[in-house]
Amino acid sequence: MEAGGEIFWYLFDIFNFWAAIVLFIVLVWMFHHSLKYRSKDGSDNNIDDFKPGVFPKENDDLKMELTWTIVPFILIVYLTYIAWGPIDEMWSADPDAHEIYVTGNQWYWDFDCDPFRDTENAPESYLSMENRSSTVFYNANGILICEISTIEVEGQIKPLLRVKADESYGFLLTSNDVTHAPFFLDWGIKEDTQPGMETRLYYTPSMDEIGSSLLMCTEYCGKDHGYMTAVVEVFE
Amino acid sequence: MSYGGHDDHHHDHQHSHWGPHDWNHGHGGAPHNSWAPIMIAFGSSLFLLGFTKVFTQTWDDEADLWTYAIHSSQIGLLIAGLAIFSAGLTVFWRQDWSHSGSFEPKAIGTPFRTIDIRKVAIWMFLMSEMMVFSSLFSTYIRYRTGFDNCVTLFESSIEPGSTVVLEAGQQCWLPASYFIAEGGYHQEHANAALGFMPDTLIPGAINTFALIVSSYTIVLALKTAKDASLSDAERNSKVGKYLSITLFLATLFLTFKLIEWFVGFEIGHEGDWYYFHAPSLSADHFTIHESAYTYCHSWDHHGGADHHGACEPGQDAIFDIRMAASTFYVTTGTHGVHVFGGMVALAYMVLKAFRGGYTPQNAVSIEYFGLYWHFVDLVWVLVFPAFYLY
Amino acid sequence: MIGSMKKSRTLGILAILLLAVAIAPSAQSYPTGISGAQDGGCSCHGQTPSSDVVASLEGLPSELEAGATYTLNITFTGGPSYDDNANPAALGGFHLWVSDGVLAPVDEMVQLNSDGSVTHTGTDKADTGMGNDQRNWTVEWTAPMDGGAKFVLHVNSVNGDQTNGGDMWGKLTADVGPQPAEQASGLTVLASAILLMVVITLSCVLWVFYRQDPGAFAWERFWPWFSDYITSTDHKKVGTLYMVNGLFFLGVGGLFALIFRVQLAVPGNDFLTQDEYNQFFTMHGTTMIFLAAMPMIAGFANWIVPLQIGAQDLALPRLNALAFWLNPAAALLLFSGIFSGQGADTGWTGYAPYIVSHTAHSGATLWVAGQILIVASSTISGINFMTTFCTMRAPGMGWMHMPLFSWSMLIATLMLFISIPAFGIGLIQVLLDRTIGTVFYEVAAGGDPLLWSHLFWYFGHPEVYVVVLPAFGVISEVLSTSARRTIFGYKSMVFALAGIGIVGFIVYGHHMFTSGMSPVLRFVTMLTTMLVAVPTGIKIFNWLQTMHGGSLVYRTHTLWALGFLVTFTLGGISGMYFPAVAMDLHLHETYFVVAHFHYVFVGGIVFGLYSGIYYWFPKATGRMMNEKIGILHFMTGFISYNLIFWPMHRLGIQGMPRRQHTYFITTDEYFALPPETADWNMLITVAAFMFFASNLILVYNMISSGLRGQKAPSDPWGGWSMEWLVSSPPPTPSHDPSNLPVLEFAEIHGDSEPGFFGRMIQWMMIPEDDDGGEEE
Amino acid sequence: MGEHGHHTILGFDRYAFNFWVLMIFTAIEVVAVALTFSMKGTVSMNTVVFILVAVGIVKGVGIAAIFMHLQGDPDSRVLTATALFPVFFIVVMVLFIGLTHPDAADTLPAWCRPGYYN
Repeated sequence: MEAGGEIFWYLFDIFNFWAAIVLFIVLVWMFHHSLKYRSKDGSDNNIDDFKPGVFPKENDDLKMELTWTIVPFILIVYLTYIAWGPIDEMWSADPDAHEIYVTGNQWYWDFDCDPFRDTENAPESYLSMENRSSTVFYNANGILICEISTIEVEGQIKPLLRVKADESYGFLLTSNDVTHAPFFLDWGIKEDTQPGMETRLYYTPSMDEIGSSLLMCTEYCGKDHGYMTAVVEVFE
Repeated sequence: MSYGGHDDHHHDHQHSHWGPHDWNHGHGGAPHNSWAPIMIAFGSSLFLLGFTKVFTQTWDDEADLWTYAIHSSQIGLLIAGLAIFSAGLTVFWRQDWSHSGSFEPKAIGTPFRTIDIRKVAIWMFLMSEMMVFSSLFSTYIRYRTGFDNCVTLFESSIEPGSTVVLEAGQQCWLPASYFIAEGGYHQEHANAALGFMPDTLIPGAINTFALIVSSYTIVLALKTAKDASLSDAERNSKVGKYLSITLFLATLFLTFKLIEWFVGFEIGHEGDWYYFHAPSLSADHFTIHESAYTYCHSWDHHGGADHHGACEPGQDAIFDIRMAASTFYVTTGTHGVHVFGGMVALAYMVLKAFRGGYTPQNAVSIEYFGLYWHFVDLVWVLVFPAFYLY
Repeated sequence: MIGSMKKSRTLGILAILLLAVAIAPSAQSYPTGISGAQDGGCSCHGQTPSSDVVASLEGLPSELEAGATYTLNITFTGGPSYDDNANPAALGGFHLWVSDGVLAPVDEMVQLNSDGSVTHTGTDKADTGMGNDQRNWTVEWTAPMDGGAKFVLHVNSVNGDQTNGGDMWGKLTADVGPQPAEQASGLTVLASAILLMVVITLSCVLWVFYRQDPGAFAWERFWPWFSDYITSTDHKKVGTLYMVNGLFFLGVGGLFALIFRVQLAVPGNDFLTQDEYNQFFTMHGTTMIFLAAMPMIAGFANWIVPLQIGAQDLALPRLNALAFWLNPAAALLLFSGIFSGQGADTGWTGYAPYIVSHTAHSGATLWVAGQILIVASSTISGINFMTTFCTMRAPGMGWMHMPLFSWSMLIATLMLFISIPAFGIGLIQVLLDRTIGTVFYEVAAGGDPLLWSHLFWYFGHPEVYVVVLPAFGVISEVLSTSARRTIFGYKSMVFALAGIGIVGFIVYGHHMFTSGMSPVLRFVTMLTTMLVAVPTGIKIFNWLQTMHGGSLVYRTHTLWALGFLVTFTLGGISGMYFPAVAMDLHLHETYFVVAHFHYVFVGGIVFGLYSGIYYWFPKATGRMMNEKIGILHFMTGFISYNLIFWPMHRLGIQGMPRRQHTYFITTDEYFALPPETADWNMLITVAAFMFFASNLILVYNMISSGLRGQKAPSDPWGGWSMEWLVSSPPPTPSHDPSNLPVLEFAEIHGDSEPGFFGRMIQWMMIPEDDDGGEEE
Repeated sequence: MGEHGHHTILGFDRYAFNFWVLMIFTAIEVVAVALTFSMKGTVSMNTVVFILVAVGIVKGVGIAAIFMHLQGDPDSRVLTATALFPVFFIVVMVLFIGLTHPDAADTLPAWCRPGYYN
């Protein structure tokens, strides 16, 4: 499995392409000019007649300067447009998403599969279900949607969050103490959990993303920040 | 070695067109050395170290709370820091003492051509001060717009049948104006002796006028110092007097501020009844630690027009008003610190004025202090309505 | 005869100083930091320990066996607790600390705390353990391999009413085995650390003084020479102090980096504890930005700006000295936490609410206090430089004739002193939160954690430009002089600087895309951030085009400038990945970010400043630097630098987060980061040592060239700006105030009408009475 | 520069004139607030805020223009420009810090989304 989601790699490839072109231009330009226009014998050829205390003669070309103002600007507009496109996908709420509560604590993650944890008026179909709990959740058709258990990573017991591929999930994030940020490594998304407020992340893991990946804390939160991990498993 | 001062008598027979003493002392020589910078720097460092040691909170694990305490035994560091800082400042001003205005450096080039360099510098300083107070006001606006007003919150939570549904300790914004500008109506035993404004507003109102008057006296001091038609003795005494009044008004300002924060006042005692009566903000429980403020929506008016009785049943709630208090105290406190800084500078200027230090040639020094002082007044023009009245 | 006596006395003094250096660090650090956590006790059960509650700790041996495990019984008697099966809450709890060895719980009544102490279960609200309802507990303790240990035991006796009222607690301390010498208090540690710093610095200073003229060395001449430096208000001497301060802390920051690179070299490493690691990366960032980069830039500005714009000194020399001295004073506060083992562990960004939480080290308070002094220093020097630029340019030097280094310093100073008050106010709020208990960032009182991020980044992003723009200026000067060509597009360079200066203020939200900030602001800053690339691009292309038609002379400073072009272009390009939100969500807070900003900070700023050091060293010291050693420095530095930071891009894309104590790679047993992560990290660590070593070459070169280098002429490189007018080293005052230089022009322009801005400025200015020679 | 004292406004000394204007406007300020509670219900809070802002501007301009010599001196114009220089940065700060509030990303309004323009 490779880190980063589909959108990330789509944009990354486009940006890499243009970055390579810009870098290529700069390097060729630099090496060409610095070698071609070098002082062949190492002596000082005062081409523009520099004299201390004398403002030297001008060296500019409006057309060239405008070129490398306007052309990069067009490239920037294009890249901004490209980068703007996926915003709908990244930053939209899906009303049908299965909600999972994620709570950051110093220094462990707390998941809760029960989307009606904080509400009294859950739909009847859910209330009547026998297996309703905070660690496992079946949808109305009895299909397993979310399960929480534990897994051992390097001698430490970590939470394991299991979610189903091709199901839409909404993560409701908050924190009990300081700022944390769950980083879903393979999906390439993260959002801070802030104490006293709720932030949200929406994601639909695809069939390609079946397998395990790490979830790490990516907002510095104190002593055991580096050990605040969990494992996310996408199943079929 | 001689601290500061750097031999004042030199100046009497040095004739360079270069600058006040801060600057360069003519003959193309090196600028003056000074012990002031290193003393001021390490003095402030020690002061801050002392401050953090005196005011140290400890975390109470089981109660999940900070415990606040003042460790007064640690105050030595703080005082030592202040002492070194003050000594540095003294050295600094000692070097300026003999500045007669004869070497005032002027700007060259666009855009400040022929303006005194010191004047440009003070305006640059005021630019950064503008950003300081903008930051404080941004904080204020962010929190003010982000919080519910306690009164509105209370009113919106009264259900039919007059039962209040509010959790104890709910966070909301009880503005300082609730205690100050509307104090006559909201506070128990509060009073409005003048008839049109509550007694609690009196210190703030006096302060506003005090600052405006002091702004006026400082320009009068400048005007007088520039007046070449006066005799030296007359001018010295008048400038000194105007500066002293300014200093007095600044002191008045801080005194009333402390009265309003911590002391309160009761005047015209007659049995249990006071003609002027204003409890301090801390006595009214408007403090940065007030996480459980007992708010009363309406008082039971059995005790007469100016005398509230008990809170009417079902009309009280417990609110966490710490944020409003923190914002209020820190913003007005920062302004107060600026006033205090001005007072220290004024003390030096008063001393210098009575010793005949200000002449039409160097009267601009008063103008440059005045620019700062007016700025402090200007900030109060914004702070007063935002924190005291609204 | 007299000479040798002087020499032996000198050696004697040096020996005493060395002895002092050896003795000073023997003061030990205070384990619980600045405010002793254990001294507070269980104050929730009453403020002071009660003598009614008697704790006992059984099972400690009289003779300690190294490494053996002992079973300890903890009991207590007295106090309000009573036996009642119906109300088991009416018993008590305990907390046991030990200075050495390992404590372990035996049953579920006892739990291990993160600091290695043990306590009863049931303290955590989420924990339903019943350990709080006991009167005796059992724990195991494994003795250390050498030395003894000190136990501190607190027991609570509770009356079972579920509140803290009426409860009591007792305290017991016990020593086993050989005890270390009495531990020093935080203040003693601070004092000895200061002493150590003073002693080391003084011996270096003494050595420098001695080397200047070994034959004529006399103690009586030392103090006047020394006090002249520390009280100096001359811009050149203050500039030297700034540079020494900056280079010293560059080394300190580098040492921090080396130490935690060792920690990160292999996965799962425990070379450093989490606490140490967190303090070290925090202090690395703080030191590098505030105590190394900014003082070095201020050092350059101090040295060069007055010389370059043809002024005799800065506008306010005494305030200039004050701005400098606030730096070491702030360093004292920033580092004093480290000395007591409780240094700031907040990251250089010091995000709220962690910085106001009790889990942050107590040293964070002093860190905040130190930063406040840094803010004061920057404000003062900002005012000073702004005034200097606006009022003291030499006659004839209009705005559009200022050398580009001065222009870049002007824009940088402007950005700094406009933005830094926001940071200062944020710091004051945090300081008051941590000391007197205001609630700006206290979430329980409705505090908004993002307010700090806003105030910080309102300053923090312009700050990035503040440090990088001067490097731009250096590169402009160096490339132009080395290529023997006027800088290409001088005007567009200036407009690009100003553009960066203005746009730089409205982009800071890109640091907070994932923070829960207002979505509209995220969108707005995404657009504006992209925009910054345009002026930066203009600058890079102008630099490249400057070489066209020139005659590039290869010197060490030219090489660093060309190296800068490569690395800064890379750093600039990788910066373009962040405003694209979809990419930022993956890359934020990973090593990709670390790679990006080190490409900008090191590849941009430090390379620029190195170039500047080689370029202006002859001017400052009057001696040329050794070119051969310089080229060696460039080659080793450039290669090892790229070896460090280029792989970090890869690590970031693989998702290795920054600021983490360690990392794990995937094995057969468990799933984690890809295995190649470990190889890259090892490479980075090795390269980091090489890079550090390469900087020692620079230091050696500076010292040896400063002492023995060739004498430098006044204009060794053939530059045009006014610093090359004066002798090397420059006289004092730098330009004769009674005969200021007048800028001349190689091309005489006709009396062209001033443009719109020119007319506007003319309208604003005081009308000119005297000669009409003023440009613009 | 410097002939500050010689200007007059409406025949009064400019400093004295400004001083009395400031005193009167401050009195208006205090009275406006006093009215809100002594005539509860008749004066709305919005009116009061409007009065406070208007009075604040008048007072601020008075202090800056006359006491701080931003009007009438030869250097007034250039110093006014200096004083107004930070306005852009202050506006940015108040807009970005003072008037935004944290929220979840999915509340991004439609006009910020590419779909809105299709």
